[in-house]
Amino acid sequence: MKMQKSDIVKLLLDRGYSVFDLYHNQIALAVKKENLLNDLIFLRSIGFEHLSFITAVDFIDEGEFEVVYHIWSYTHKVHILVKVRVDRNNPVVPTIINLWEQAQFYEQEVHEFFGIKFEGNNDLSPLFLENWVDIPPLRKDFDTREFSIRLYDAEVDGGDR
Amino acid sequence: MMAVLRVFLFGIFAIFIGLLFMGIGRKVIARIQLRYGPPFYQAFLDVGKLFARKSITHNFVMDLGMVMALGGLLATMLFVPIAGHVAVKTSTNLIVIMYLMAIGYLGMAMAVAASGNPNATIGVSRALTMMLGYEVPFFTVILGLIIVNGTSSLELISQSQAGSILNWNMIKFPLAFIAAEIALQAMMGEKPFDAMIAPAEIASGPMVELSGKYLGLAFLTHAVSIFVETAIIVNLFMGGASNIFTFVLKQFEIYLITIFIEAVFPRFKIEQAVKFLWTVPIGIAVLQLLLILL
Amino acid sequence: MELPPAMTSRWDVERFGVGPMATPRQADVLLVTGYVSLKTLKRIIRTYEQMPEPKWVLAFGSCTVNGGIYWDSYNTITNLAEYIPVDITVSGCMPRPEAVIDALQTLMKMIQSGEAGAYKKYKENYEYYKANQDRVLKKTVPVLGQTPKNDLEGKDEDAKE
Amino acid sequence: MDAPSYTLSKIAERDNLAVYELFFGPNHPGMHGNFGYVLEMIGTEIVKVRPNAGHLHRGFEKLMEQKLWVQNIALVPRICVVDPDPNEVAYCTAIEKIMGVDIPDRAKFIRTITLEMSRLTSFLMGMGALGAALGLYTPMYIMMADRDLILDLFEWLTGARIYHIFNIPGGVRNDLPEGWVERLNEVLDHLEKRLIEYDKLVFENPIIHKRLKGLGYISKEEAIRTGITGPNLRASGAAYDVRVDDPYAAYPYLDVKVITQDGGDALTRAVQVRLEFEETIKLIRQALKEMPDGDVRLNLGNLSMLKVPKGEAYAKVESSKGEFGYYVVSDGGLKPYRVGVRGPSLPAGLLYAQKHLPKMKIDDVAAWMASLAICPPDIDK
Repeated sequence: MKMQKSDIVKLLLDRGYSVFDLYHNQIALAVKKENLLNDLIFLRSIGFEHLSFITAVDFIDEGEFEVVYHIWSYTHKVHILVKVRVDRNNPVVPTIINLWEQAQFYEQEVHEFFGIKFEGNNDLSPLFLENWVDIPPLRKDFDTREFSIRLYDAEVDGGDR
Repeated sequence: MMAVLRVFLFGIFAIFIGLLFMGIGRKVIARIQLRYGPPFYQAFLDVGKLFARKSITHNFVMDLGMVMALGGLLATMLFVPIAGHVAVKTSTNLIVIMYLMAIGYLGMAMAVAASGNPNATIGVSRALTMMLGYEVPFFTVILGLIIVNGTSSLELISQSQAGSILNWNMIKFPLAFIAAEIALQAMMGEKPFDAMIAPAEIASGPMVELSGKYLGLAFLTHAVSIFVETAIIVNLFMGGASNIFTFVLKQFEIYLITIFIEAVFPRFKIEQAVKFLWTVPIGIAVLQLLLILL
Repeated sequence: MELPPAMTSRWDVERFGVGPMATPRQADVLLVTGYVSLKTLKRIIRTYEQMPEPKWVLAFGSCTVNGGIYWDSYNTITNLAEYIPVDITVSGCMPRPEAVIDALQTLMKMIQSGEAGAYKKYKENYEYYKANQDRVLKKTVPVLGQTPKNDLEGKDEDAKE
Repeated sequence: MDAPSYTLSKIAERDNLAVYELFFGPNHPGMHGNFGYVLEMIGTEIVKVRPNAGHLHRGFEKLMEQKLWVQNIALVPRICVVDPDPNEVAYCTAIEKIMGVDIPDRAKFIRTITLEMSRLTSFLMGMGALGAALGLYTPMYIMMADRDLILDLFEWLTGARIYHIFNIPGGVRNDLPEGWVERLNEVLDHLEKRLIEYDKLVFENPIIHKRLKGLGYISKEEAIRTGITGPNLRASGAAYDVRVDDPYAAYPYLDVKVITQDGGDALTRAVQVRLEFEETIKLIRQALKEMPDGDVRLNLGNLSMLKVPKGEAYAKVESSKGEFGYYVVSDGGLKPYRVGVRGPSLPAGLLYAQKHLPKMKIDDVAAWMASLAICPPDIDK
């Protein structure tokens, strides 16, 4: 049973979500982290079965991280960005590995690059970096250029070796 | 003194022909793959280079095993008649030849076990399993030929086919020849029976820890094994030859067939290979055996 | 990535007697194809040390000379020659297959004329190379001086390697 | 993750069999790209797998925050070298979505043609790699040479063989050169003729069938649930294709035929690629026929001073390996605020490695990897 995007927006508004209409088939949805799991279960039950990926954005000026879950419905052909805002000083989000298995690796990735903890996920070991002792690299206050210059003697104009 | 020189010359000759075949084989495969390919003498350059390099040994057993592998095959070669010449004029008994051939693999197994690399261990266990696979059909084929000729001497079998081409066992017993061809493919470790090397699976298996001279020795072993195995087939099925040149030409024909099959087949898994060898070639060989006996 | 075309039917480096080998033990030339991340550097050093002498290194692409397009990345080194001795470099990103073949032939000429002997340098200046390797691989203090606020949990190194 | 419960490991525990570790990659000849699995093995059977990713991590997402909008186009194709154009198109489409512009029709068609050509190169490489993983090198050599014919066309069109940097916000860099379309048609004819040979060499080869049949089975429901996309999903029987579901570029104007099969195993996936290869050739032909005249780019002013309004967008593209997505956040400045990349290989390369590889023998690892078309750079980013 295919629903139009407008129907989905209406359904979500009725349930009291804050919905942002983005493009012809994209919706953004801001949820609270306490309700995240329930909301995702609800979305999945109405046909949003494909988790594209999980990513995060560092809004350093607002002192918050935003974790974004990209969810697509093969039946309705609608893409939803489910967003959770968490405090930058204590970034904890409930895990969703019980909903989608592949979330395990996305959560590991987000944890590694942003330092966001996923409550309930026991294996948040680093996936990509080895022996990393600085702050997580994708945070806005991490300066990769300065890092490269200090550690690898990178030269700004390519150097003349 | 003459005998020693003779043995020595036979060894050099086998290595030379084997390496030449390998070089030409690489060129042929390259042409099948629509490319230019290396020069035909590339195998000689490779071996020369490998012997000039520093090599890493793990222990004494590894040295011994590599020498044993080459030695075993060279010893086999001494009993195989080449265009009527035999290096050691005692016996050209087929059974002896087949048993001596196994020594080569055992030497390889020793060397590899000493290196301790898991890839190499898997590779050599596969090689020994494969040996189990191809020896059964090959012995069945040989059994048929022994019954027909009433002798197990390779020299006499090859002499019995003298005269016209119609006397060749290849024409008289085509099924046996097909079965032997399949077994030969496995004996040489060419595709589809190259599970022991399999770069994509176990990083070239037994050779994984071999460097420099050891790899060179492995190359030479392979060269001699090509020579010996094609020589056995030529003697069994193509009536040997009256002069060395014809003999090598016939060997080359056999080798070409192997190369063509090698170029267009992927490899079996080891269990699939053994299953195949124990059904198809054995079936053909037993059928031939029945035809001979009835 | 331009290596497969160079090896296969169109360019066919095998006609010059160059072919890929399965393991470092059998190889003469180590081709470092492109950028080197920290994790890879560790393996490259190990591979290089496994190769029997004489051995040569062909560094492939601008990224191995000065970092190329990844010069300011936090995870890629900028100059490979600081960590292992490089005999010959090919510029470009990606270098064309012709460039690879030319480099291999130049390397062959250099070997014949005795110019290519960087592996001797590695022995002589082992302390220099080792110090550089350790500096980037075994760092214990944050390079930028900032310590991560929330400690990354479960940060277990794969010590078995 | 817990060790998959497998009887062999219990037997091993009981009998004190030695469990040893084998490093499959990064410098293993059976590995595609710089990636690795640490396999815990008993004999030749795998008991447990630890993916060892990150050898190709370059920090793209961070680097993109440092560069201008247009500079990043040079960076994005490097995320997946085998199939570079989907990156460019997805990134540009995301920018265009935020800016709310619609590019000229001719530009859409040219984008489509480059995308499909890129798909052809990737498929050729994938089919060749599958053969090579099983020890069949001949088709790989021939396919790589055929792939070069397409790369030559790319060089003619864009100036580069691999990293084309051809799609820009607002369209494409330049129009098709004279004589290019004729040459493309010749190449397509040639490829169609070669398909017969590929069939004989690879897809009708009894040993290939024997090796791949039943290997790495994924059911339809499982594939959808775990985020498998692209040919792998369609080989499991789900008729989903981004080109149809969420059309971009010129796909709304073309008849994209979604091919599905029901096998779900490695053999089906291999055949799927071959069927889609044929379909791709047809699609390019159709696009060439229906291509309108007109401009190939919008005038967006000086691109190096391009400012994208505040906003965010997710754009996805059907690459040869599945859904390639770019999530772009702009704060209205000269540089992206954040770019998130969704690579198609992650579920297959990491999750299914842990699901499929235990119980498998070492023989099948390379073939399994090639059949799922795992592209390590887009896992690592």
